[in-house]
Amino acid sequence: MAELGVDIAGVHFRNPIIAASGTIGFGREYSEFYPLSVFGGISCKGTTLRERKGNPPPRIAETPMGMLNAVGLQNPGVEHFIEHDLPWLRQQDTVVIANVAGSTQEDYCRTVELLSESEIDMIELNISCPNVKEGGVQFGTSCESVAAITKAVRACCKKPLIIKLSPNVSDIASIARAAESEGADAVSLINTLTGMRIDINTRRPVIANITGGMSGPAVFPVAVRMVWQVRNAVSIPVIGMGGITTWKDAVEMLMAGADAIQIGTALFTDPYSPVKIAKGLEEYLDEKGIGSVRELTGSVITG
Amino acid sequence: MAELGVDIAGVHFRNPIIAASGTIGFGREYSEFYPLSVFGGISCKGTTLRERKGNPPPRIAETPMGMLNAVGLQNPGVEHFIEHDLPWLRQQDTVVIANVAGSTQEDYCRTVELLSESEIDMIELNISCPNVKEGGVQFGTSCESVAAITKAVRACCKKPLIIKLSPNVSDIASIARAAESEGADAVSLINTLTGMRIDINTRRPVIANITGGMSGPAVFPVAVRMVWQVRNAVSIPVIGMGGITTWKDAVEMLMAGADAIQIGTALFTDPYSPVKIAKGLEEYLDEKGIGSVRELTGSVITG
Amino acid sequence: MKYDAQDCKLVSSEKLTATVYDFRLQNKELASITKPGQFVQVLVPGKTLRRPISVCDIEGDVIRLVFEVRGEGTEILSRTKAGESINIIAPLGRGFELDASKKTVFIGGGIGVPPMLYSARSCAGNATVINGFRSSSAMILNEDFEKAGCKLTVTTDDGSFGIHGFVTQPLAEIIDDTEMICACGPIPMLRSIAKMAQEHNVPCQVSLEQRMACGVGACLGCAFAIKDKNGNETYRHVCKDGPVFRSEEVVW
Amino acid sequence: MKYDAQDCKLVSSEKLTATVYDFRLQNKELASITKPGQFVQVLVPGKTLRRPISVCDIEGDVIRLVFEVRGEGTEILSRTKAGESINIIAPLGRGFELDASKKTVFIGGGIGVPPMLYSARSCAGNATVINGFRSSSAMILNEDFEKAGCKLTVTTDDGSFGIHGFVTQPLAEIIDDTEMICACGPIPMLRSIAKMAQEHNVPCQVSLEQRMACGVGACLGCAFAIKDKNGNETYRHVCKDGPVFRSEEVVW
Ligand SMILES: Cc1cc2nc3c(=O)[nH]c(=O)nc-3n(C[C@H](O)[C@H](O)[C@H](O)COP(=O)(O)OP(=O)(O)OC[C@H]3O[C@@H](n4cnc5c(N)ncnc54)[C@H](O)[C@@H]3O)c2cc1C
Ligand SMILES: Cc1cc2nc3c(=O)[nH]c(=O)nc-3n(C[C@H](O)[C@H](O)[C@H](O)COP(=O)(O)OP(=O)(O)OC[C@H]3O[C@@H](n4cnc5c(N)ncnc54)[C@H](O)[C@@H]3O)c2cc1C
Ligand SMILES: Cc1cc2nc3c(=O)[nH]c(=O)nc-3n(C[C@H](O)[C@H](O)[C@H](O)COP(=O)(O)O)c2cc1C
Ligand SMILES: Cc1cc2nc3c(=O)[nH]c(=O)nc-3n(C[C@H](O)[C@H](O)[C@H](O)COP(=O)(O)O)c2cc1C
Ligand code: FES
Ligand code: FES
Repeated sequence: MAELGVDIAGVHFRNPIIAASGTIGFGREYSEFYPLSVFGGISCKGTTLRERKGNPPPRIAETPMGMLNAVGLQNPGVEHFIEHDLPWLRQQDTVVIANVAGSTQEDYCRTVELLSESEIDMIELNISCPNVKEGGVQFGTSCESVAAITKAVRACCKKPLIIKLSPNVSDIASIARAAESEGADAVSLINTLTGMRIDINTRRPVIANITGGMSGPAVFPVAVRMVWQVRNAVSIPVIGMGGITTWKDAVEMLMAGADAIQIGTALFTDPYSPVKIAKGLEEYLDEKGIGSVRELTGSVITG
Repeated sequence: MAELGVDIAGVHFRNPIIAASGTIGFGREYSEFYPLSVFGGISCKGTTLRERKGNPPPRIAETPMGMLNAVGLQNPGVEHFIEHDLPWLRQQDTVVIANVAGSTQEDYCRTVELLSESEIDMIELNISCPNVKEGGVQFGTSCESVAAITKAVRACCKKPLIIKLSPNVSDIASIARAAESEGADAVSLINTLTGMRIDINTRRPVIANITGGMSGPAVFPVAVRMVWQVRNAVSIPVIGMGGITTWKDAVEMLMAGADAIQIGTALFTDPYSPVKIAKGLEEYLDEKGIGSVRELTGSVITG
Repeated sequence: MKYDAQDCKLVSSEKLTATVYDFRLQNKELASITKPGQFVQVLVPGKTLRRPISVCDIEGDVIRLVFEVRGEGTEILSRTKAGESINIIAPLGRGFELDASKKTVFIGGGIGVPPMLYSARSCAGNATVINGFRSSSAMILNEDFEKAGCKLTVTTDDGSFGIHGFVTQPLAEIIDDTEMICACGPIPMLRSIAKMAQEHNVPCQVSLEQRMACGVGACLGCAFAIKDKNGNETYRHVCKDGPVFRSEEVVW
Repeated sequence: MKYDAQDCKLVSSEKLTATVYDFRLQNKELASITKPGQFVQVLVPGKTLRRPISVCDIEGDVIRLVFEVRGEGTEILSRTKAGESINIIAPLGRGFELDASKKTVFIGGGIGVPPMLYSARSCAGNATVINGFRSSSAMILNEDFEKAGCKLTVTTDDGSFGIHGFVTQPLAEIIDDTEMICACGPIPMLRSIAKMAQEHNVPCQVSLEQRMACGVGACLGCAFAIKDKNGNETYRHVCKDGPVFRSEEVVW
């Protein structure tokens, strides 16, 4: 039977399937469906230094083969997470990744410091959230700002550090290189593509925040392209996500260059999708006589 | 009955519906379905100074609610266009827009000079095509390069000039401002989002060119967002496109800030979509008692 | 098991009005743990997000859903044929807190009527039901409520059936003899009912709607402004903390 | 009218093998102008791109399409029920150039067999048909070709029916008594046939496939490398210049 395990920045994952941040909360709700150990790992809801209320509703809208969300980082704050959620998560026999967001560099660093002392396995830095310093330009959309935040956080981070990249950029490869050069242990991508819908009856944006982040199958081709570009630009591990719905999508993302994948929106369509993807992946490898899922990574033939 | 006519840069369009470049060729094939005067205007297949063979096949792939293409600007060259296609198009009672692409600034300028002496109504500058100068960075993805190409072309262009923007950028508003400040009469957006798919059986990209441009309903939320951002950044007319399929989508795009719209991929799904969109738009305006389609432009309420 | 995603056979599909469908889904396990006022998340082929639909009734192994075609998703759903399979996540949310010994008035407005059937039946002897519709052509489930042993009053906005006017009219007449109000319907209706309930000091529960993604409380998508114990406005989640809230908690 | 997009009623749907469906679509206008070897672009609900399917036969007002379920699009299509409506753009492309007075061999491989039926019938007296299949379980349309008055030879790769081997075997025996070859099937098969035809100096037409968007020649999506008059490689378009090309033009 094919080996599904992968290692990212020294952390071993039972399989390459990770729950994407913000789509599975802190895991409790989905543990009603199955043990969380069906995932190689779970990336928790984005956490910030202090509690956040989040954006006013509506926060969700459907789009053709996708969705928009503008939850706005509602979360109870990192200390509450470490105290109330992490101990339970630690017992679920899966890699636990904290997803960290912030409005200032200091916020990021303080949050990461607190997590560095916790039992978390890895930290994923979400540098694509809105409402940040630098007057509207996001941390994640210029090489300079990505390098700066990576450097600052790296200096205070004692855990393996994943930098999560925004797809709303001109040149994802340079951004990934900036993160790598300042000490990122891995990159994950893509976060959501910024989108907007208008209710033509009320003339108001469908999302109260006006714009929201698009995810789901619609963004999959963009995600595959960016993962492929990043794979060719860096030598640290790449975690690919964005619209993965079936085991075939997972294979495609791995072939494009991902060492592991995350699934988010697919959980909403079918909570059992991680179980099905793991099964499909294993059967595919066995059928093709491929010994380990690692052999798929970057195996696309472009010559 | 509501007024559907709009004026863009001094050119009058019978209705705000324009066929998107590259999806309707030079109009002949679709004139089998209906007179081309069902369109306010048509933007012709991207033309270059000299004939281009285009990319090897496969050039097309389907994606969730969208498609990828990498036709690679196959076209007979601008002189052939002016001689063989424009005279026929001139008789079709619709605004004729030439869509211009090039590999160098000189190519763009020379092509635009030739068109300036022709009977074309407007020129749409496609600055988002691959395989251009500046080693892989596209003309359309930095403010500096957009400003430079706009300035150069403006100097030699005697026709109203539309700059067509790429969505593969970090900050579409600044790009649009760069085009405006150097004399663009209008901007049109979005061109395709770069994407990639891999055939997991052959391990090869589905598109021979490896990456392709994504269009269709999947990109609509990104297009609406960018049109809204650009509308708030410039005061020249904005032509909105990207995934418009129904009259409701057209209304939404107009509300986001478009003065006119283009439809591309929808023609493939339903060749009659422009007819249906025009009808739906007119009925909507009449039902709501709105006198002119112009009143919809930018009417989204975000306060 | 609190909830699960499972396939259910569509036993029957009936058209109640021009736009309202009545689906009976068979699933013993899920039916057996569903409580009044809970809802399900229905998978719609070709759609990324599921559609939340309240449980109208439980009939043994059968979960009954009554829904209106509002957009593309419910349109696709309505075309499902008996014998085909529908995937649902169920049962979801916190339903009504009911006490069969209390005189309870159940009020439904329009497509807010279906969720009251299972609820009202479970208080049958003490249940008074007031259902409001736009017009007699939109009227649904009258016989079902009567068969369930409830005292039913119907109002229509246009007077084409029953009382000409809003549900608050008949409510006004009985509110002082009422120990609990449970309501579901459009926000303006719920707001008026909440106001009356407060004025007359009658506890009132309302079932709210919000756009949803996960349906189970994980994505934080379905926020609704709710007052906490100290009266401060905070966001609670319709799918997990609701859909039923005490009316005085709701920020209207 | 050269072509148009119109709704057609699905008169009947028949399953020919485990994966092959036989659809009869009614549309007098489109049927009346369709020529052998042309194709249609079928709208599939929920899909952005139409699916190109060759015309298998014309039976009065009826356009017959025989297609294999290969992916999601053809899967959805196969579930269409008789009585429902299907939108097609038809007729498209340049079909076979046929001369009923010439001894013509029609060769179909697998799902390349259906397009040959209408074509072969129109040369009936002079038509020899060679159809190759993987196995007898994949065999389709034998009776149809016989009813059309064609001399039919069947080959199977596994020998489960007819000649054990490839279509080129029976072709070799009759090629010197052949004035025209028309073929449709997988590229390796077409390549071998083209080579034989060239060696024996028999004109040969092949029907090619390419991914399509517009289907009418506007988008330049369906390029295929073809030699021009001077032997230079250029791109022609399967939907408008083809799907049928002279085999010596094709860059194999
Ligand atoms: C807890 C709950 C219980 C419900 N019970 C019922 C019921 O018993 N019967 C019934 O007819 N309807 C009910 N609704 C409303 C029903 O969910 C919507 O009418 C339905 O989602 C519309 O989907 P659509 O695809 O037809 O519309 P679209 O407008 O095309 O849907 C687009 C998106 O918006 C969401 N959406 C649209 N309207 C609503 C709404 N009112 N509430 C929440 N999300 C919405 C959809 O789920 C989808 O994600 C309930 C809603 C909730 C939240
Ligand atoms: C001119 C022409 C005539 C054809 N005639 C027939 C016929 O009579 N019977 C039949 O069974 N099949 C025929 N085909 C092949 C048929 O079009 C494909 O099998 C079908 O498009 C597959 O769609 P899918 O959604 O099931 O597969 P998917 O692989 O999911 O399709 C994804 C995309 O690729 C395209 N695609 C996939 N395979 C092909 C292919 N072989 N050729 C062109 N596009 C493809 C689809 O149209 C779609 O856009 C013909 C193709 C062409 C070009
Ligand atoms: C409702 C929702 C909430 C999200 N919240 C976060 C978050 O807090 N932090 C983060 O880094 N990404 C967040 N994301 C982005 C996802 O982790 C993921 O990058 C994106 O959804 C693309 O993957 P998908 O298409 O599989 O969902 C969120 C996505 C959704 C849909
Ligand atoms: C097959 C195809 C070819 C295209 N060729 C061109 C082109 O030559 N020049 C150009 O500016 N845009 C070209 N485009 C982009 C479209 O004009 C349009 O910007 C894009 O498709 C988004 O709109 P849509 O979703 O309505 O198709 C092409 C698009 C497609 C699908
Ligand atoms: S829908 Fe996800 S939390 Fe309610
Ligand atoms: S499919 Fe558009 S040119 Fe052939």
